[in-house]
Amino acid sequence: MARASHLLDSSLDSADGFTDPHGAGAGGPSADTVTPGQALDVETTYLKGHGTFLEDGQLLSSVAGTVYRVNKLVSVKAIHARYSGEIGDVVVGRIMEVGSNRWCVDISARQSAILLLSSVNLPTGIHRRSDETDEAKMRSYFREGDVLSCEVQGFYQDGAIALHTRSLKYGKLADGVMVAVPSALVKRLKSHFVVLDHGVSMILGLNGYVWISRTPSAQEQKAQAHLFAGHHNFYDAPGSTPTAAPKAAEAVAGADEPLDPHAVREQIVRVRNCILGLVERKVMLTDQLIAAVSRTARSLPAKQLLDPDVMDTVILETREQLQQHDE
Amino acid sequence: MSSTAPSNAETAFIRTAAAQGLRLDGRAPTAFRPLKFHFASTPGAVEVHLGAADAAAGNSTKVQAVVSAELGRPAILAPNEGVLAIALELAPDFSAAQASVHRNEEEASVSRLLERALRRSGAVDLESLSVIAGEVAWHVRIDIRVLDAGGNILDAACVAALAALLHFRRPDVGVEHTPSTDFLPSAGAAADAATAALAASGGPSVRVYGPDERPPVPLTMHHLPVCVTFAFFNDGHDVVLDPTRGEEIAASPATPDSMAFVLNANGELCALRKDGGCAMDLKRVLQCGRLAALKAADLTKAIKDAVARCEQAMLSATKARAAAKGTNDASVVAVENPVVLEE
Amino acid sequence: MRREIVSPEGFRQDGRRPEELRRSHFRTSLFQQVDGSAYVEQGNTQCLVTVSGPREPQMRSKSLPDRAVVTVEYAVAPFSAGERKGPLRTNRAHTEVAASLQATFEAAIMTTLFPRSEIMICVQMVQLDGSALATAINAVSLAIIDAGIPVTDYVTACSAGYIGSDPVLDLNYLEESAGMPQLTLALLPRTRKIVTMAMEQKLHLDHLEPTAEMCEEGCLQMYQQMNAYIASASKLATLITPSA
Amino acid sequence: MPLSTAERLFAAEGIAASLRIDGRDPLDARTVELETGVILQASGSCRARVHRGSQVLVGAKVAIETLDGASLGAGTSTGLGAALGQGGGRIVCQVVCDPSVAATGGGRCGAGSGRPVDDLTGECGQRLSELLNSAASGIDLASLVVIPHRVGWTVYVDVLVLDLGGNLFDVVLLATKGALCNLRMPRATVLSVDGKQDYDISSHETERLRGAEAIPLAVTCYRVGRRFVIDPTLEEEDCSDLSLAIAVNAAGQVCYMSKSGNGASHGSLIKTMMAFATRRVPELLRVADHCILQQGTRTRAIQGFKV
Repeated sequence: MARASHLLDSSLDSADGFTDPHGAGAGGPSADTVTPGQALDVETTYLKGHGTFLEDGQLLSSVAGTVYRVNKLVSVKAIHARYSGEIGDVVVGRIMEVGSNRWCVDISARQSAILLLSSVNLPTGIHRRSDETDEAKMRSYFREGDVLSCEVQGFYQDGAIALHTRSLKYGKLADGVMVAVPSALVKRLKSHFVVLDHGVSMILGLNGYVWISRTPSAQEQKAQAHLFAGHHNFYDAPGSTPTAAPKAAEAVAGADEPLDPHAVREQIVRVRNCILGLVERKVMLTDQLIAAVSRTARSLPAKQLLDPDVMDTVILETREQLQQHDE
Repeated sequence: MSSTAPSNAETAFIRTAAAQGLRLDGRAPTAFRPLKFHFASTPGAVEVHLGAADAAAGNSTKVQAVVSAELGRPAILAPNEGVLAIALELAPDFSAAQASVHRNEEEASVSRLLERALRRSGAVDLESLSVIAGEVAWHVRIDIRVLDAGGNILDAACVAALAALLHFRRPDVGVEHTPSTDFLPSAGAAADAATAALAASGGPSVRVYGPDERPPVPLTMHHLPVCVTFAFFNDGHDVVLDPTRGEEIAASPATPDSMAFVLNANGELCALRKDGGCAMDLKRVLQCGRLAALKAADLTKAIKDAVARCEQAMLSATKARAAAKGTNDASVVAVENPVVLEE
Repeated sequence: MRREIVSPEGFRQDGRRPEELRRSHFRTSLFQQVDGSAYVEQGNTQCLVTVSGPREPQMRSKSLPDRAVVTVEYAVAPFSAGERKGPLRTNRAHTEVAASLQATFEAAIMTTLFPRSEIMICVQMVQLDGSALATAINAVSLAIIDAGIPVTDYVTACSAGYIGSDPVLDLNYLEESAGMPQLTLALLPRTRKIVTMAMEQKLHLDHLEPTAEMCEEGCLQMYQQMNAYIASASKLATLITPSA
Repeated sequence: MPLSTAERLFAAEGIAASLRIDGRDPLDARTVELETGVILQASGSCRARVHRGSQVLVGAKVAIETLDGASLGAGTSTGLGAALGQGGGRIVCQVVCDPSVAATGGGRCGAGSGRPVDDLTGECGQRLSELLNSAASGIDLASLVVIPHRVGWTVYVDVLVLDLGGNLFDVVLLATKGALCNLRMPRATVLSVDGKQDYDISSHETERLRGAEAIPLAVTCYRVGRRFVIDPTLEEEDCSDLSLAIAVNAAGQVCYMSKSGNGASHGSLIKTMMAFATRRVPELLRVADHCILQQGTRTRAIQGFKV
């Protein structure tokens, strides 16, 4: 890590240059890093957010991390803090337990999240009441270990997160690899379904689980939408990968040509190694940054990115490119 | 309150009362409950009753301590010393409201501190318990049974253990260097493997004298370390001494909020326990320490007085028995010495 | 043949002054699989701590409806001390340290923010050279902060002994085994309030104050060092310099 | 955490296509950092850290033990008689997990569907002990005898697994070799007192463990599908149904082999694995020895766990 520190600019005097600071709901990291017990600079009126507490009328930080200010809300985010969740967040989760009418899903939160049978789209139509047959077949929809994309629907009283997959874009994930990164290093974006170059897509779960996979072809997309409309059992269909948002898929559909599966796989690996490399250097992840770094890395064999020195060079090069681009 | 845990309303009441310097049993915040000793006729057995008057409210603590000794091999690491063992047991019906997990934790935490107070502080002179260096030594065992858990088990157990140790008499022993042919264990405790083996090997043999041959001897005590426990309410703002069960629960909404000092009459601190709970200034800790020292002196005096009075009573009882021996009166005289510790 | 703890010139055997701490090193975020981890070296005492959670409790029956459960495992490596000790499953001394650590950190962690979850702290003493409890507390403190678990303050700890008529700070193994009284104190440095105190051997009540005051100073010094480390370790990196 | 069928499939396909999840070829290993002399209290120590993988700390201690039961060092004397009877000292190995490793995934290694951690460490300790106490280990076990049939040195090798990231045995053996090369034991001299043999332990003179530099290293081959990989990640280990640990010395001789897993295999695959291991390990030994010997002179641990 020490090696990287001279290379990367650790000062946080401004929002990083990759996203629009006024982007949807995104509070850019503001000036400072604070440590537990440190008093926070606040104006006369403020809202107390995560990672802060009040003592004798003073707002103090309870964690070591970066201060975020969104309007009046002041919060501090630590790099390794567990995912706390907000309604509407896109997350990637893993089924830990199959219950009688619910799945327990690991989304790196402080408790297992709950996905109710009534919160998933059942085969043969979107608006259908679940019945006993569905309960009996729960394991055929999602079984232990399965990775899925879903959305935060709400919270239970004890703080557990409720999830739902009631949208075409959510569901079981296949044909790819999952990377777990600290949730605090995933920046809130307009869309967390990202289509990268060279046939690779990624779901940048706000909980820090990232799913990297092959972008399904336009045909596959269509076939899937078709399935979903209810002729077959969607969940048992082979290659059912609702990985990217339909809109995004349409965007690439035009340029869609059959790609060499080996090349796609290598690009998936590159993206994976780039994400790990960035996270190890405590860099905040955005879709554009990952895209830029993996583009720079494209000239290298994927395994070379395991070498920290190579990774440093790649990041440095990307930085120069981005700076030039800025000017 | 004896079998059920106090309700939230009750604990809240205890806390608000404490804020005004009041306690449910009318004590001052820095007062101990009345302390009573009941000595059994056998030496080394004592029952200590803390707050007997308030038993109906479930706020009395009753602890029994029994000291016994037998001959055995000394520990390898300390060949010239005897062995002191402490065993604590909470009676099975102890505070039925408490979950068994909690009970194990409490048992462990109390026995850990007793260990520090009585063993590691060197209260009992272990060297004097050695009979033949490296071969035979007395194994002294203190069995402590909590019969009634009405709060502050620790202090009560410590007092009971000390009183029992002072009250205890072990048989006198003699070492005979010639192989004894008439090896006769005269006390039950002596019929043990170590001495037998030793006698068989032709080494020096140990002779245990019966109470009629030589008077039993007391243990040599270096000092009397007594324990004084404080409980804190309202984030350390209010403090009480010798908390009752209800107060203990009120003081520990989440984690036990108490502090214990183990001190002797010389003002030496032998152990100190403050694990978590409310955070407090050093000044506060020192204040508590000074108060604990005062209380420790009182407690030590109470223990000594009680033992002394009991011994006197025993002496006169023995005399009386000797006088009445002809009539073969086997009735045992149980002495009850209520000693009330003044505030 | 007992050598002097403090020489007439005012130096200890390892060359320190009585009020001097040993040199310490800190590292955090050592492992991927846990939420937080820390390695603390104080002199030759080395301690490794990992923190998992707040997470779904492994035993659901142990969860509490109003706050997180803190569990502490304390282990000592077989090669950590002069004499090799086989791993003991249940060691009373270890249970005592674990209980003390648990109570200490329950007081500092804002457990009520995480009902029905569990925070598991695993302490591994890699090498023992005195002041083990204090080192463990400092390491747990860093690991908890590394895990991003909200606390009201750091908990920093330090030990001090009392010899002759003066206290000495941060005892090493040699000094510890000389049989002098030793006080370990865990402090919330911001408010200078004491969370945990533990003592070995007899100490006269009159000497408690100077010894505890020295401990307090030591804790504050530890805080300075730990806080400086955390401040630098928790900075995020940016890839681009501000475009003016 | 259990793996999904899709992830297993993706990993297995990658191996079949010679492109693993992290980009390595099936026969590529990750880089390892070695650091010797990290524990002052131990007679020899070594830490090995695999890049994004397992991390182990090995401490070796020696104790002189006498056959009549009263041993100077701590620990049991079981097996000492047997060892001395065969004219050698003995090496006692134990592999334990840091409680945090044991606690993740409900006591199973990494992937919840994997083996119980205790099982894995037990197997690892067993293999280590069998290998080191055999003549093939290269260690001069006879040099551990102080008075024949009566007094001998016991070397205790304690392995602490700090992080589990696959391929445990290879890493453990590497770190153990590091620790044993780093080992300094006090010199024991035999005296004759009144015709009886006695010994004296020097307080300042030390000697190395003879033959430590000859200890072989292992390459464990894991079968996935129709191919095999080395140095797997936990996920890949989970996809494998058969593994063969092959320890080879500098001369390219196979010193120890141990198979685990439920699968059965034809001899041809085993032969390929062995041919690979006998080719790879001597190379590996050259690099490792260089690394270990270079650091061998270091006596003070500097920042034991640098990132």
